[in-house]
Amino acid sequence: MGISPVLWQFLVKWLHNSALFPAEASTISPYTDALYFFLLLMTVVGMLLVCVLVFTFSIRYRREKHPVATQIEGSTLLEATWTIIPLAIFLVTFVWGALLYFRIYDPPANAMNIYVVGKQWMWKAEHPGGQHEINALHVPAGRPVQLTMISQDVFHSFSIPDFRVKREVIPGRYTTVWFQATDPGTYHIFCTQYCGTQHSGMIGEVTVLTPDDYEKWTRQSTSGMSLAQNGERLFASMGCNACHSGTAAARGPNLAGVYGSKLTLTNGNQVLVNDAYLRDAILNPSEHVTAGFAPIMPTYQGQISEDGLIDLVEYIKNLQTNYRVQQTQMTSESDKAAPQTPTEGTTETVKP
Amino acid sequence: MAHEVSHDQAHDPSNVVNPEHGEHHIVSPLQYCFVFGALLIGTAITVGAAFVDLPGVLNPVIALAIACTKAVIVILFFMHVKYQSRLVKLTVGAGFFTFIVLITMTLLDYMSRAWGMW
Amino acid sequence: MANTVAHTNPLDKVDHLEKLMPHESIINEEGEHVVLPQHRHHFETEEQQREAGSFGMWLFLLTEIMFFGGMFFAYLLYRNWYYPAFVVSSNQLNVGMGAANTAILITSGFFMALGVWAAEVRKKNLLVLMLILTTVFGCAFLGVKYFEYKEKYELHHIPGSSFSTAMFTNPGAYHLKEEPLAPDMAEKTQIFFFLYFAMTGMHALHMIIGIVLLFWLTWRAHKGAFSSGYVAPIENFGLYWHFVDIVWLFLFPLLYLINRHPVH
Amino acid sequence: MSTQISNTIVLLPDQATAKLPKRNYINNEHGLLSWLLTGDHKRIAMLYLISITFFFFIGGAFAGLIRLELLTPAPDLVSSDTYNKFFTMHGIIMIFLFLVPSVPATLGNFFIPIMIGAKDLAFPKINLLSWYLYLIGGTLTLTALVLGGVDTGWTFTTPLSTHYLNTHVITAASAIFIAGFSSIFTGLNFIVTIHRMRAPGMTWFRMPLFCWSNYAASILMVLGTPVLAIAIVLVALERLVGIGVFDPAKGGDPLLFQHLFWFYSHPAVYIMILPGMGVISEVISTFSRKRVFGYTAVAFSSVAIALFGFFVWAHHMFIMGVSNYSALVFSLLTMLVAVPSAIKIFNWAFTLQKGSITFETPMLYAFGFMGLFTIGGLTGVFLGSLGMDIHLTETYFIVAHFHFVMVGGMLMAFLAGIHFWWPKMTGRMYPESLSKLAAVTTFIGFNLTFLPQFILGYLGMPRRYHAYPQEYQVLNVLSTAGATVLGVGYMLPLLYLGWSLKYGAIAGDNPWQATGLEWQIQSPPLTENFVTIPIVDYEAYDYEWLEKKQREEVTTVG
Ligand code: HEA
Ligand code: HEA
Ligand code: HEC
Ligand code: CUA
Ligand SMILES: [Cu+2]
Repeated sequence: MGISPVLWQFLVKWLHNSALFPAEASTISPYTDALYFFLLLMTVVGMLLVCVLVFTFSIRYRREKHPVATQIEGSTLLEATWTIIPLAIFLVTFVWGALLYFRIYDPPANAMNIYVVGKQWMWKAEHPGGQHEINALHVPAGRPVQLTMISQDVFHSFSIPDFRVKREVIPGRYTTVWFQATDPGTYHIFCTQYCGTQHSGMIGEVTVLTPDDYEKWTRQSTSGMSLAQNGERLFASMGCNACHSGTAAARGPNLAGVYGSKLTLTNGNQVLVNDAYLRDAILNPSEHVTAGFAPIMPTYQGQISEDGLIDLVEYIKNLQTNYRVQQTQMTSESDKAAPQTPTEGTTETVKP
Repeated sequence: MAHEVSHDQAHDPSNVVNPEHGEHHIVSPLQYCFVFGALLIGTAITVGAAFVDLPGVLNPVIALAIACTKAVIVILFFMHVKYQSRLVKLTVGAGFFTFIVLITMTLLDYMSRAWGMW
Repeated sequence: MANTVAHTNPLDKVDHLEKLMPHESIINEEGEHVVLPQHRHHFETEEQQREAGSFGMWLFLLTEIMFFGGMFFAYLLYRNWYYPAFVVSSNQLNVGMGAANTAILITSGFFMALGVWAAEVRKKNLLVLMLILTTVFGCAFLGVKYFEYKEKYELHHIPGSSFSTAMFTNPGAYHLKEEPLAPDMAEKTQIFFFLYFAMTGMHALHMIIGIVLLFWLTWRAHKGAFSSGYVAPIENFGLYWHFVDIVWLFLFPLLYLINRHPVH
Repeated sequence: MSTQISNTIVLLPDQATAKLPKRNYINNEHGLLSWLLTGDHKRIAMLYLISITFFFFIGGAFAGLIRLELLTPAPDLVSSDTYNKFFTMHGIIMIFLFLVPSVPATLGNFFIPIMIGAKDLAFPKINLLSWYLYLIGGTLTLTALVLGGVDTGWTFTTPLSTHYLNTHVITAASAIFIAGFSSIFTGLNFIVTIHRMRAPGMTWFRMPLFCWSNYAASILMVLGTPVLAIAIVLVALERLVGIGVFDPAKGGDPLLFQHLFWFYSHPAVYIMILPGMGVISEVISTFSRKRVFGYTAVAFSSVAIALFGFFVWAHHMFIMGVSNYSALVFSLLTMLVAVPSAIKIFNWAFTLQKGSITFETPMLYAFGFMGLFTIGGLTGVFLGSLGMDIHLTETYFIVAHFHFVMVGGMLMAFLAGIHFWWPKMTGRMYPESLSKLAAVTTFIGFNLTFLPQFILGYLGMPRRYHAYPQEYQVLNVLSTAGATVLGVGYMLPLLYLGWSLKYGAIAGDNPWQATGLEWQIQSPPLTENFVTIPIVDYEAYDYEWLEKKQREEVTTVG
């Protein structure tokens, strides 16, 4: 960082306490702030330079002192100087910024995943364990957390200023962001992309808990069904298991262990199966037909909400063997607890 | 400042009333006929080529190549650019250049989205 | 550049500004003193005015390139994303009509070019004839387009609430030799037709504007406005008309001929 | 002239005997119709000046309302919908109806033909048409406003604008479409005029830099604006028919709209600054009596900005879902486009060196421009830097950035230009001390308004927020207070310039003793500008030539 840690601490704390600076509450923050201070320095120096030039010339060469101007054509050397030096500074900025960008957007492999669905005008967080939160997010301190986010309607943007992270939440596409919170406490969540009337009401709080507290919170607030379990019910009720039964005679491919594997498509392309791919395979199956299968899978566009899709994705992700599928088949045949499909525009409403 | 523009000054090399001007050239009707013929033939070839199964992406490439050729012919002869000043040629070039910028830079985004996570 | 400016006395000019403004004296190649009514006061020479006009027209065409360019890009993008849908919907377009229209438009452009020539060599009647032929072929193009649009209307291929993908999900029922599309892909045919209508519609709009202008030009040509060597309006309109042709030269292969291979 | 050195260069005729020229473009013809149907570029410029001033104050009123609402953290003044309409109307009006036409359509229209020694723009009727298009666009905007407003934000982000709003999007869209064509025609006219209508001897490198920068801006207008037009048409069609070109649920790509929109709107920010930079070149040179340092570099940097300006648009979409690869490319190119601006700033600074500087109002505004644009531009570099942009984008930091470049930059330049050329346009001087007061007021008010917003942005306050957390209030109050000062600062010129129309001192032909061709003719100019077309035998900013000329005049008269 170039600055001594003590000095850094002092600077940041002091700025923070005078309410001119956000808290540094994630592992990313110091990196972002370092670049920020560098850029501030650049601005101040550039500003001073321009001011000093303007003021000294204005004073020295004002009309009273210097009644007759000396005409000067220009100076290639000088001009080259102030072309190259700013260029060099800007290029440094570019490289530094790019490195920071990938630090912010490249999640570590061991990050725990939480799903976030944005819709006009609320944030829904869904933990794999089935904990649902609205306009709130509980995370443990000291552990990398990855958010897989999608919007149900328009562009939103998920921002936690104190963590210095932000990412657009896009309709029709999963985006991810990650952070590792350092200090327990509560911090703002903002929707920063203008998204209609209640845009400024689309705010929430992220609560960083100590690992122990987090453990406690997870246990207390579970709804009893994990996302995968919800997905399992959906898988049965939507009739997926009619084709994806995992048996040799099935019309659809076996989905066990498909997550993270490489599939070969009929057009010869190879694709990596990730969240985005699973989602797309359900909504637009004919756009990437797995080799060896006919494009018979119907589209589920408009029939499943984004939450439902997340459940399905989470379910398929966790399918390591066909055991669960076969189980589902039996429940669906016995037609016991036919789970209801979460559909759009259900009961949740926003409180203004 | 009150000077009169005289014949000579109008031809002074530093007179910039019309530095980029091109001679007014009249294209002969015969040449138009050739161009016309070429365009019709081009059309026939595109239609024909479309019904032939060519390997790879050759079909659209050929179609576009013919369309471009036809467009260039129209621009050069029907629109007289061949006989126009450098300025007009440059202007036409600038238009297509900007169009290419729009397309390539945007496609850069769409294509590289598939290249992987980062 | 044989034309020379012969200014009247500057002081004179200040006093009789209005009187002098519309006309300027010009000495033509034969040394005669002619007054060209079209010469605007703020141009030094007729030549300057002509070149300014044609340069201005070219700049306007630049904006047209970029205007259509946006749509061409949208087309390029979605064609790559939804290739199967684009193929089948493109196959529903009538290549015969499209090709005929291409020929018609080229012919129209050819007559326009001849018209410019006729104006340049000051053949008034020929010019009028050429302009009329240009108009006729332009109208013929629009006529053919009308029938194409009508067919699309009848097949429910006009994007919007009445759009139907039945033909693409179940081509057999419509005696088509296409492979059936999966329903999700079939939905995307609507994007093709949207772009088809947006692009050809925008093109047709330019044709209509052009034809209106043609009427006006023909009338003026008939009155003899372009028989004395003043051809700028004809030339500049010619540029516009050829540009509209060029747009079609790209629209035709891109929209009609995406994939016409005989179905195996 | 007395030998005693004064601290001003103002050279006014003897007020006791001075009279405005008997004939000039203002009194050449009479009656409203003679203005509404005029082909005279100077009259059209004045028409534009009146209309953009009108729209500036409407836009400013919305700014006032925005700031008033943000005085308190609670959403108390108006409802959310109304607030959203406020900033949308503020943005649309300020950008499309004020800043884009500001310098080019008024000062450019008035002075480009004169500066290059032409009698008019190449296409006077198209020039008039472009004013009418502007007016139609403006009227449609007001219509949208009266019918209930729009709340898309000036960026019209899809799918919000196409599928989720019931406000008058199509009306506003057509307004922008039409106003766009007005700016296309202005640009087209400038390019043709500069290429084709230069007086004998007026070579490219003898042109004032004002012409160069307007020329560069015109290229952007001609090539960029049509892409905005088509993007807007697609939004309107999508709203009408609902096909899904921009709707992901139907297979469209919402980002496609943004690509098309920013393909125009990034170059548009240079449309908004380049003409202002031209003004600054003129002003700095005149008031330091010195040719612009490195004329060629300044001229070419305008062209370079215009050229590179087409390659960086996706920096508005860094986190909006463009691929990381293209984010990298666009970030790099953004850094490159910033360099020519730096060149200009330093060249202006060095123009002062060894000059003979006086501090009339235009010069004060020009100094304001240099300082504020440097801050605004350098904070643009923050945003162009990928990792930094993640934290800063969509916050008040951006709001501060673009107000620094647009208000601190272009608006200051516009005011500099208006004051600088006011004597030429009207034949009368503005009151000097009052105008200096206004310049200082705007400078102070401006900084008070927008400096706190940088801090707010880094703290994380999102833009387009109707209500905000308590802890941001102090800075917001400062900002609102500043806006009040700023409002006063902008009202002042309106008043005293209006006053000066009747009571201002008679200016004479060349009160600043400037070298441009426009200063060598009477003020206000004749309808046809020049009695005879001048033959140019000196370079721009050649003060020695001017001195010689004036000496000769004195001897011939005396
Ligand atoms: C007049 C208008 C104008 C101008 C000139 C600029 C100029 C620049 N802008 Fe700005 N910008 C806007 C208007 C403008 N901008 C607007 C309106 C938005 C928001 C749109 C919206 O979302 O609503 C925006 C948003 C915006 C963004 C998007 C942010 C986001 O949405 O996340 C970015 C990102 O790169 C950016 C960058 C730049 C850069 C690099 C420049 C450069 O051109 C600046 C170059 C100038 C300098 C660099 C200063 C001079 C330099 C010196 C004096 C050298 C100093 C010395 C040393 C370095 C030693 N701008
Ligand atoms: C040329 C461009 C321009 C100009 C000149 C201005 C001028 C000003 N702007 Fe503007 N602004 C934009 C372009 C511009 N803005 C754009 C593009 C946006 C983004 C919109 C979007 O998000 O879509 C924006 C957004 C924007 C916001 C953010 C809103 C939000 O995100 O929620 C704010 C907030 O402070 C603001 C403030 C101001 C202020 C205080 C001024 C001051 O400089 C104005 C000072 C002038 C006056 C105050 C006028 C004087 C008039 C009177 C005194 C009349 C009195 C009448 C009444 C007050 C009723 N602007
Ligand atoms: C009519 C039979 C059918 C039904 C019902 C069906 N699928 Fe499929 N599915 C297929 C076939 C066949 C494929 C392989 C071809 C393809 O990719 O389109 C497939 C592929 C997939 C894939 C891509 C992975 C791979 O290995 O190719 C996923 C994920 C998937 N289905 C999930 C689901 C889900 C979730 C449901 C229920 C909501 C569902 N399917 C319902 C037939 C079906
Ligand atoms: Cu969601 Cu703003
Ligand atoms: Cu930009």
